[in-house]
Parts: sequence; C-alpha cells; structure tokens
Amino acid sequence: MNTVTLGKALNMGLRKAMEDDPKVLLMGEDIGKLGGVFRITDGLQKDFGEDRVIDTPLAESGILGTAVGLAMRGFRPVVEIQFDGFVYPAYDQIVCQVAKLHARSRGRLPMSIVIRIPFGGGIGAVEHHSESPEAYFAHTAGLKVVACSNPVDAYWMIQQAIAHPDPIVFFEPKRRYWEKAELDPDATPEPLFASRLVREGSQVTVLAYGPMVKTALQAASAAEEEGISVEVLDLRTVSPLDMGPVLDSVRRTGRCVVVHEAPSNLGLGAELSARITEACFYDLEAPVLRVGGYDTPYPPSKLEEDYLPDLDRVLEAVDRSLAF
Amino acid sequence: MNTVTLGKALNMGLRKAMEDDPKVLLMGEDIGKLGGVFRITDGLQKDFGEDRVIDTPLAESGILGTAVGLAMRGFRPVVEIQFDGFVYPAYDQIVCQVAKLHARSRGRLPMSIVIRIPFGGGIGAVEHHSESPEAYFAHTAGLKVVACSNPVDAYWMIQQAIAHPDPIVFFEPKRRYWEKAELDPDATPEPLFASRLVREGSQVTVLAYGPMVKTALQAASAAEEEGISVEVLDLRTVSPLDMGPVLDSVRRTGRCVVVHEAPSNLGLGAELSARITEACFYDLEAPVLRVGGYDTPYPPSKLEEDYLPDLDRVLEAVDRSLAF
Amino acid sequence: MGGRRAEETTLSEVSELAEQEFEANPFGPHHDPVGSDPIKGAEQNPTDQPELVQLLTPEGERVEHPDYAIDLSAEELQALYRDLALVRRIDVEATALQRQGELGIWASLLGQEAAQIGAGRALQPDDMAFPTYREHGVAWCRGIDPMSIIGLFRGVDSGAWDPIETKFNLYTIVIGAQTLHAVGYAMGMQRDGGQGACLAFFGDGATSQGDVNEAFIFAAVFDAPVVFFCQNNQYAISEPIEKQTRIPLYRRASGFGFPGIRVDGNDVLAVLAVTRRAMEAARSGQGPTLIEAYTYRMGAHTTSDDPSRYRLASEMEAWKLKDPNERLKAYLVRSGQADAAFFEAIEAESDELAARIRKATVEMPDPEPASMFDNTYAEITPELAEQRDTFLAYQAGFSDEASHA
Amino acid sequence: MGGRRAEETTLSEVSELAEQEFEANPFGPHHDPVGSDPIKGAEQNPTDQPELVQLLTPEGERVEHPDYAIDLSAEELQALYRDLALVRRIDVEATALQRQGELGIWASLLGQEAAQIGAGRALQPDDMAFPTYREHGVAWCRGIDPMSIIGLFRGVDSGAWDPIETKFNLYTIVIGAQTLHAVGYAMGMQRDGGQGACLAFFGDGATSQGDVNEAFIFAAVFDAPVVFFCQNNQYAISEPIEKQTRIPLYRRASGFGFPGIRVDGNDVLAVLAVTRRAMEAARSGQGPTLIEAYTYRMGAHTTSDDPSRYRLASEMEAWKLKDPNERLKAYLVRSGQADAAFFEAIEAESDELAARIRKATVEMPDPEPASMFDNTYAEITPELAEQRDTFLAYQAGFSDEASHA
Ligand SMILES: Cc1ncc(C[n+]2csc(CCOP(=O)(O)OP(=O)(O)O)c2C)c(N)n1
Ligand SMILES: Cc1ncc(C[n+]2csc(CCOP(=O)(O)OP(=O)(O)O)c2C)c(N)n1
Ligand SMILES: [Mg+2]
Ligand SMILES: [Mg+2]
Repeated sequence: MNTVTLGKALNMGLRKAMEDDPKVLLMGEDIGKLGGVFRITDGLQKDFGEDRVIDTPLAESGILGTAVGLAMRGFRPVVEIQFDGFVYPAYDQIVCQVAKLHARSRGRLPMSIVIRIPFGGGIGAVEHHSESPEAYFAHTAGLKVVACSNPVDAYWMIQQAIAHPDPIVFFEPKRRYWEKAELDPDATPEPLFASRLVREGSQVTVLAYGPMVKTALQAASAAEEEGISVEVLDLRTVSPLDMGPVLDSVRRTGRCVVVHEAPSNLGLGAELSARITEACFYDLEAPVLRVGGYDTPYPPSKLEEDYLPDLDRVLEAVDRSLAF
Repeated sequence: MNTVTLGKALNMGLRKAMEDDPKVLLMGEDIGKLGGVFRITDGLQKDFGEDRVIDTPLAESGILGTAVGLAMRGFRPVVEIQFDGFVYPAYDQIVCQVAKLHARSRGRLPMSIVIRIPFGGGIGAVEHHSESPEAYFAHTAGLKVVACSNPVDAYWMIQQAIAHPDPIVFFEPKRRYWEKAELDPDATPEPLFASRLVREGSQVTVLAYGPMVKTALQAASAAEEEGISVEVLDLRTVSPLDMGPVLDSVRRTGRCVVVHEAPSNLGLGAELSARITEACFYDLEAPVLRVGGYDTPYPPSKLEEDYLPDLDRVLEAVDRSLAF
Repeated sequence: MGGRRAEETTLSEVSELAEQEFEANPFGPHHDPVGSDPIKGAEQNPTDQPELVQLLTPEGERVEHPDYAIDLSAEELQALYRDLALVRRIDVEATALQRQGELGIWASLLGQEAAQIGAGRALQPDDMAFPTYREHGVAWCRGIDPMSIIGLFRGVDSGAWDPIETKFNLYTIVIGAQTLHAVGYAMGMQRDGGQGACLAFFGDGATSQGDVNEAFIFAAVFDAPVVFFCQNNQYAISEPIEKQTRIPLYRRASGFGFPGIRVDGNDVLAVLAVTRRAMEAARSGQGPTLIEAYTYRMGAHTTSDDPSRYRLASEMEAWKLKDPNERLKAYLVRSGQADAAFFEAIEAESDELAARIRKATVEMPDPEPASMFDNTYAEITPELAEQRDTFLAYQAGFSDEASHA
Repeated sequence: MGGRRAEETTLSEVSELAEQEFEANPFGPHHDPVGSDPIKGAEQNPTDQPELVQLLTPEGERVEHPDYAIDLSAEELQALYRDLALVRRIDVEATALQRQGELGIWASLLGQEAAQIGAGRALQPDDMAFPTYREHGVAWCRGIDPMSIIGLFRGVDSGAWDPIETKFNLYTIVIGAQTLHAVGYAMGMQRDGGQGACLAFFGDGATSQGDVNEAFIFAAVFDAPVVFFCQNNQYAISEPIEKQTRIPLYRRASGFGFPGIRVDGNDVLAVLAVTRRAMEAARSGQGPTLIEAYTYRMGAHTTSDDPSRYRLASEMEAWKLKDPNERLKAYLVRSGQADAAFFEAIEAESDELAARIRKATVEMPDPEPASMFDNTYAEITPELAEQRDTFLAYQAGFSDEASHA
C-alpha cells in the first residue's frame, strides 16, 4: 500500500502496462525527457527508450494518424493529448479512422488505441486548457469513453483501457492530478465499463464522473448536514453507459441530478436524462435535472469558479428536485 | 411563383445573397466551373467571378481557416463542405476559432461565416457521404445550427443565415435536393431561428428537422389512416432550439417522439427529451421517445434503409408512446 | 473586387495556353515562380527544369535514363502488359455495371494503369500498400479479387479483403488520411524488425491536406521506411493541379528534407524502376521518398462526375497519344517481344474476366441487415446489443404482419 | 525493439555533439540529408549551406550583406534599442508578477526581442499582424498596452486590445491556427484593394501542424500578400527542433514554391531588413515569403516549465554570447551612436514602466461574473439569456443568505 497522487497512479499504471506488454507504446508531445507537462509519463522514456516513449512532432492529427498505422501493425499506442482543447486537429483521424476502422475492416484491423486527455477546468489556465469535450466522443460510435476520478481507479483503469481491444478516449481530471489515496497494487480491480455507487443515500441520486465526483461527494456531505440524503454514483464509463446501477438507484430515490463541467446543451446530462426518463418514467418524482457548464466558451480563468458546477450549484439542483 | 427543387432554391438564395451584399464570398472544393458536386453553386462563378466564388485547394481546415481571416476582414464567407463526412479536418478551426472568436474578441471580430453541409443518408453512397454530424456542432457554444427541409425554407434560410452576424452551420438534406415546391420570391419569410408546426394533430407530437420532416409527415399521414392524430413540427433550428412551439405542442398532446438520422446516443433527441421532460414534467403521458440512427458507423449503402429511420419506425414509436 | 490577381482567363484561353505549353514542355504547364522571385534566399534559383524519368516514349520506343536502368525479359514485359490490359478491362466492366445500376458509383483508373501496375509490381511480400479509393491496379498486383472492390462500390461492405493478409490496406475515402497510417505502420516495421516498407498512394489534390504534409514530417523525422506515391492525374475532381500548387509536386519533398522525383506515370517501366529504387532505399533504412507519377485521369472523377463542365475534349485527345497500355503494346510489337497470338490471348482472358465480374456482381448477395451492428466494437456492448435485439424483433414483426405503409 | 534507427545517444553525448557542431557551424546542427541521398531526383543536390542573413555580429560589429542593406540613423538605432530594452523589461516584470501569484502563467520572450522588434518595426500602418502567444514585442510595436497582454495571462479576458483597430490580431493559443487566418485576411486585402500585407507569426514546433502547411499552400496558390515569420527558438516546449524537421526550416518554403530565408533572429537590423523586403514583396503582389528567424528561447517555455529537465545550462551559456539586446548595445557604444546618458535614460524609463505594470496588475479588477455570457453570440440567444438570468438570480441569492458550504 502506498499513498499516491492521481498523476502518479497513472504513471505507475502506464509503467505496468508497458512492462506487461512490449507492444504498448506511448506517443505525444513532450512526453519524453519532460515527462509530459503534467509529468504523467515521468521517467518512462528513460526506462523504456525512445522507441517506446515517442516524442512526436507537434501535430495531433499526425500523432493519431500514425497511431492508427501502429495499431494496424499490432502495437497498442497510448497517445497523450497535451490539453483537452488541443484534440481537435486530430478529430478527423479519431472520428473517421480510429472509431471506424474496426467496423470498416469487419474486425480484421485491430484498433487498440488509448487517447489520454487531461480534461476539465479549475486550474487557472488560459483558453483551451480547461475544456470538457467528452460528449463529442461519446456521440461517436466505435469509440469508448471513460473518465477516472481518483488515484485507485486511475491506476487500474489506464491498464484496463490499454489492454482493451477497442479504442478508448481516456479522460483524466487534471485538477485532481494532485489528489492522494492509498493504492494497493495487489487488489482486484473493478471492471472498466462499470459505474460505481460511491455514497449511499435515499432521496436524490447524483451522477457524476471525473472531477465532478469529488464535488458531488462534497455536496452530499453538505446535504447530510441539512438532513437530505444524497446518493452519489461515479459513472466511470461515459460511453457505453452502465445504466444498471444508475436505474437501480433512481428507481429507489425517484430523483436524479447529473453533474458535469461540459456545456449543458447536448452534454452527457441530456443522454442520461433521456434514458433514465424512458426507463423509469413511472418511478420519477421529478425530472432529471442537470448541472453543467453554461453554453458559452469556457471563460477566462478569473471567472471559472462562476462557470464550473460547485457544491452549491449541485445542492441547489438537489433542492429543486426535492421541490417537485 | 416558380416550381423549384431544393437544390435550385439554394442556388437562387445564394445568388440573391451575393447580389445583395458584395462582401458575400463562396468558398469550397469544386464549386466553380463544376458548380459543386450537387450543383448548388451552378453558374455563380461565371457570373460573380473567381474572386467571389473560390475553388480552394483540397483542404477543409485551410478553407475554414482562411474563411476566418476573410470574416475578420469584413467578408461573409459561405463555405461548402462537399459531404458531411469531410467536415472533420476543419473541426479544430470550427470549434476553436469560428465558434470562439466573437467571444474571444469581446465582439470586436465579426465572424459571419456560413458552413454549408449536405448531410444525411439515403442516396446510396459510399462511406462518409451519408452522415449526420449536427450534434457535434450543436454542443459547441458560439455556433448556431440550422437545417432546412424544403425548397421554400432553403431559399430564405440560406439568405437569412448569410445575413446573420453569427457563424452558422447550415445543414442541407442532400437526399431532398431534388424535391420540388412552389417558391414565391416576394413572400415574407419566417424568422430563421423559429420552429414551425407543419401538421396539426392531437395525440402525439413528432419533432423532426432536415430530411426527416418528410418522413415524419408521411408517418403522420399513415397514422391518420389508422385513426391516430399526429402533430409534426419542423424544428428548422437545431441550436439554439426554439422550445416555445415544441413545449406548446407537447403540453397539448402529452406525448413526443423525436426523429433524426444521427446516432441516438447524444443526438438531438437526447437534448430535446431532457428539456421537454424538465419543462413539461406533469404534462407528459409518456417519456419522450427517440427514433434515430443506431449507434454504429453509418452502414454500407445496401443496409441504409435498415439503418435510417423511416415512417414505420416513426409509427412504431408513436404506438409505443400511446401505449404508455 | 479586382484586387491584385490577374483577371480570370476564359476557359478557351486557358486551354489554348495549356496546349501551347503542352507542346513546348511535355512535363506540364508549371513554371517556376521560386526561381524568378525577387527575394533571394539560399538555394532559391534552381535552374533545372522538372525532370521526368522516362524509359519508354509515348511511341513505345525504349530510352535509357542515367539513373534508372531496368532490364526485363519478354515474359516479364508480357506479364506487365497483361496486368495493364486486365485492370483496364476490370475498370471498363465496372463502369458499365454502374451505368446499368449495379453499382452505386465507380472510381475509374482509366489512364492510370501504368502508374498503378508499375508501383504495384515494385512491391515485395513484406511491403504494405495504403491505397486511396482508385488503386484497383495496385489491388490487382496484391492479388485482391476485383469482386471485393466491386462490392465496396456496390454498397455491400467497405472492402471485403483482409488488409493484413493481403498487405493492402482498405480503401480510405477521406482524402490523405491513409498517408499517416502508412507512416505509422512503417514506424511499426522499424520497431518490430519488419523487413518491408510502406507504399502510400494519394492524388494531386491530396497534397493540399494537412494530413499528407504531416505524414511527410513524421516520415522525415522518424526516417520511416515509407514511399509516398502521388498519382498526379491533373485533377482533383474538377480542380486542375494549379489550384493545389504553384510548382511541380515532386518538389514538395525537398522542403521536408527528403528526395522527390517525377516519373512519367504513363510509362510502366519507368514507374516500376523508380518505385523499386525508392522502396529499396526505404527498406534499407534511408527513409522516405516522394514519387510523383505524372499521368492523366482519362475518365470522369467517378461515374457521378461530368468532366465536360471543366475540361476540354482536346486535352483528352492529347493525352490519348500517351496511353499507357498502347505504349507498352507498341514496344512489345516493335521489339518483337510479343506477337498477335499473345494479344489475342490477353483479349480472351479479359473477356472471361469481364464475364465473371458481370455474373458475380449481379449475383452478389446483399449483406444481412443485422450485420450492421457487428464489429462496431470487438465485442458488442450491452447497449448496442439491445439496439440490435430491438431491430431484430422489429424486423421479425414485419415478416409476421403487414407493414403500416 | 531496436529497429533500424540509430541507438539513442545520451543527453551528454547529444550536448557534446551539439556543441561541437555549434563551433563548426553557427547556423545550427542541421546537416543536409537530401543532398546525400542515394536516390537522385532533379534538383536534389543543393551544395550551398544554410545561409544566415546577418548585419550585426554577436560582438556588435556591423557587417554587410549583398542582398540586404540597411541604413539607419543614430536616432533610429536608439529607438530600436529602446524597444528591445523595454520589451525585455516588460517580460522580466511579468515573469516576476507570475512568481508572485499575480498571473496564472507567463510566456516569456527572453532572447527573442530582436526577432520580434525587427519584425514588428517592419510593419506599416496597413499591415496586419497575426501573433501566437509570445509576441509581446510585436504587440509593443503595434502600440498595444502591455497591460492588455498581462490581463490575458492573469485570466481576466482573452486579450483586451481591439485587433481591428490595432491591426494586431488576438493571441492564438491553438498552435498554427492563426497562419490560415493571416492568409484569409490577406486574401481579403486582395479583394478589397487593401494596401497592406499580413505578417503571420509562429514557432518552430508549429511548422509540424497541418494548418501551417495548408497556409503555405493557400498563400502560394492565391499569391496572397502574406509573410510567414517563424521564430525558430530551437524548442517546442521540451522538444528540440530535430523532432520537427530534418532540414533547416526556411527550406520548407521551397517545397511549396515560394522563397524562404533564414535570418539571424538575434540581430534586429537583419530581421528588420529581411522582413521589410519580404513585406514589400507581398504588398506589391509577389506573394508569400517564409522567414526563419534563427534564435533561442533563453527562458522557460512558460513559467510552468522546467527546462533543466531537457536542456543543458551550457547551451544557454553559448547563446548568451549572442544576446540580441547586448549586441545592439555593443554596436551603439562601439560606433559612438549612444552614450552612457542614453542607456541611463532607457534604464530609468524601464524602471518606470515596470512600476506602472506592477501597480496596474495588482489593481486590475476582476471581470464581472455575468460577463461570461456576453459575446458568445452577437446578440444573446433566448436560451442563453435564461441561463444568465438563472445565474444572476442564483448569485443574488448568495448575497442575501448564507451559502450551503
Ligand atoms: C477530406 C475529404 N474532402 C473531400 C473529399 C471529396 N473528394 C473525393 S475525391 C476528391 C478529389 C481528390 O483528388 P485527388 O487527390 O487528385 O485524387 P484523384 O481523385 O484525382 O485520384 C474530393 C475532393 C474527400 N473524399 N475527403
Ligand atoms: C494544437 C496545439 N497542440 C498543443 C499545444 C500545447 N503547446 C503550447 S506551446 C507548444 C509548443 C510550441 O512550440 P513552438 O511552435 O516552437 O513555439 P514556442 O513556444 O517555442 O514559441 C505546445 C505543444 C497547443 N497550444 N496547441
Ligand atoms: Mg487527382
Ligand atoms: Mg519554439
């Protein structure tokens, strides 16, 4: 057991995956000597060499496009996108190639690519460094999308994602990179595509993933002090959604609030609302409510606290839900 | 009054916009001598010259990126993307520049760009020629997204979009290019960002846009024969949504089915479902149901009839809604 | 609106110009704006004109090139002719099938046979080819059944061949994307000790895509064993090459630090020799080369296209004199390396092939509807399985009762 | 895993190598793989070495260049020195403010002053500049208040200056995107009879982006009045230039058919002369030029970066001898064109400027929270207005009652 940060847990998970499978390669900008701008790949180039930890030219489409070729050749590229807002030059390769080649080739071309994206705000950064683009990928058939929220998940999920045969967009909650937890590398991990109940409660279900799990838990604690019992689920997988635990919970509580940093319009909250309402129509005491980023570009960092869902906004939605 | 196809109506609308404002430019691949692969710009280069109808190099990011520069300079570029599946190389310029420059510059940089995209399936084409990517753009703050469904709207909406100050992704229902209607160029058009009731009914509201409006209307006719009264709305604007008429209708009927070709997961149906349920929670007799493309890549054309929502699938959803 | 640019010349003026230059310079109408530019940087005044590697003149005369020798037996030459003739026949047949409504669309290789066969026959077993959507000739060289390609254009799948087994990637329709795949695959070869090299195909229009230029960069930086093979067929749909570049395309490579070479794309011997050499360089660790095969799209862009809108018949007539198939035939005849019986045999084989294609196309079964759910993922997800099951139940409903419509 | 590529040399080996080559060739460690390639295409054996335009040696000696003359008065030279000194001071002050927690981050221009002032002072009123995120020196030349830039890095907005009025676009953080905007704007100048040209800034790393290469293509094809100004500061964050290119960057242009030129980026006179000439060519309808300003990022990539992880102090020491500010100072002193009083006056002005910046930064007000809803669209949409109203009501609630937390 050691106490590790989320960032370090990812680093350890990557190292383990590279040790376990010589076909695993890391690619990205500044991931070599620098260890990535967040140091997630720290020390890996030194130990695995430049052929397996590849500092690429500054071109995201080039990174993903060559990763596709490497995957065709049987490698398992793990690509680092430096910040959420810089994934778009690679969007064509991701949507038209990474997502579709398995289907196009009727399963003949392996496409085991993990695209690591530090996402979300709250770090006081300039434009394009704080976005939450997960819905773009979740809407894309052929991709899977997951988000870790804590060091233990980070360690296991990155390894599971790398070992998984399908392409996965792996979102890392950048403002939680420095959060710590006890990690037991001998434990048995939960499955990758499974949601998890992280706090039991009886009155309202709050769904969150990535950085917002902590926020949701804080809100649940605060609610408890006010005598409101909030259940919190960490979705962990954003596409495919693991609806079982979600529906179980909402059937019990009859109320649901979805929280994410991404803009509300067509964010994950929309999909969850639609599915929950269809599946639990007669169980719902209130409509599924959404707490998300506003439908504006991510604001300058002096305003990000106003923009980002925080425990107060979650509680406000919980109150609204209870008022129905 | 003349009878015109939807394609011709767009051509006439573009011509009118170019006559009305010398700052309007057309840009794209093969839009000059060829008039575009669908002939939407037919004859325009001949009449307005190569400086205003610009055959560009084969590079979508280049097209959008230079359009941004032209817009900064006060021009109103109207960009043609040849097919839906080829917009992704330009995704970065669209999401990070076109959508954000007005906010970034606090309103100082005009960004009057129209991105025309022939979208949707049903024409028997090969891969990437039949997709419906509207949700990607609707989820992007700073963009507006509209879709025309008939020749009259096509004529007016393209002109309104070009005259509008914000960037607009303008979806054209490619399989309806050859549909005809009477066009009165002296009529007063409806506003651009307004949905329209296209068929009155009392039992179920069906929401559609672009190519699916015709399908929805066919379904409504078929339903009538079975004694079911279906109301159909043509959304016309996909972002921002014009919720007024939608909520009015759903409050009356208590039931709603959303139809689109795009994959269901995080498609427009999700957002509409979430908003309608929140606004009409006590009026709904059934959950909002969705009829969409499946969550797979668009299939080879021999299977597209199975993939695409058709009137039978709409009716099936109407029946399911009524069964609640 | 004028601005600084020259007034548009009319269509007929353009064509006159093109034809004048055509006579003067068989290698294309490109001048060299770099050389005459007033800003003088280092190395900006190349005096040489674009050089076109040619081993067989349009009239079928064998000529020598100082750097590219080739010595083929009569049998080898005949085999090349057979390739040229049969892929042309496949193409003609597929075009006809499209006209008859059997295919959704067809992208013809007419006029590009030598470029494709020359390149395809330069491939060795360990090499991997990355086509666009027009490399039916290369597919042929890799032993792909033409029916697999026809199936794609018929709309039954996205290409039925096994890209790993055949070492011929699936067709890539998004322009330029496959060039990066080729570089990545080549980087894989570097890493797993593979002996081959990659051959990445793309068109003149594709050179404008960011992806293709990024492919040049990655290949150069990583010294990847890849050869870029650009078929400059003069058009990207309707846009002539001048809309993509100011200078000959093969020169693009020099800006990225690797060799570029222009070859007569209608001369199968020259293409074979040049591609062999470049692939050998790649295989032996010398990194990328760009080959520009200078050729002409003799047909429409696809069966949906109408070239009369943007080019003159006279241009086509001029290029007919350079027909790649006729050229090799003339050489074979002239040099006595093939007789009438040989050509008759090829003709008969073509007829047979065409008949087989026609029959197999018409009989080609439609795919199973529920197959559209397969292979989206390695294993179907629960939510997609639910969609499939709903779909199957819905379909079953139709076979039971009458439809609404 | 070996593969064909050379084994990795260790960090110290690399640096030794670099320093050896450094002595032998002051223009950088790049060799010319094209010239020695076994595949010989036309025009692939340039014999010339990268030529670096220089008018002022690192020691501050004035030298002549056959193509680039410049003749400045003592006042003009002093003005340039003032620019160099003041923008350096702004930079130092902003870096300090970041360390004190007043700014979120700062991207330092240290070492690139001459490249930026030389380029910035070549601009004429009708020209339009397109910066990345590091062109504080060019901003200075365009009359932008340094506080506007500091506000961006403080997080109050994305740049408070008016890009149309100042003819200096907003900073663009997505690497390379602005080069296309510059080409488009230049195409606009062609169309509305504008008299200026565009100057597009980007880094060495940016040359790998598809967008930048597409910008080269569009500019070349449309003969757009644009000059591409690449500050090759040797690094893209941690990646040395070898990760982006095999050959000197200025040569990229030749592959696209327009002139490329390498200038000593630490020599303000040479940069000014070269940029003036290229801009004049663009303005007079001769299309694009690529300028590679060969320089060095003397600081960290940004205040968040730690260069000790990827480069040696000795490299920095070597470049210190080429300091752009010291170089002009040495020339001014040596040639008697400025005396001690001049330098003292500049020092005093710097101190004043720094004090003003410090004060204005600390006093800079935070933006109004609800302003984040403004300007998403030209006019707020009804749905966004609803979000804003909810937000305002929610905020008002907080001022009334206690918060939950
Ligand atoms: C990214 C992208 N944009 C547009 C298209 C539509 N398109 C198909 S083929 C083509 C022209 C290609 O020209 P070229 O590269 O010269 O190849 P050729 O067809 O001449 O063989 C275009 C624009 C596409 N397939 N992909
Ligand atoms: C598309 C994109 N990818 C990645 C980044 C992150 N990033 C910021 S600066 C930088 C390096 C840029 O290097 P260079 O172009 O040489 O400019 P310099 O910073 O040296 O001035 C990177 C990778 C980005 N801003 N945009
Ligand atoms: Mg072509
Ligand atoms: Mg740099």
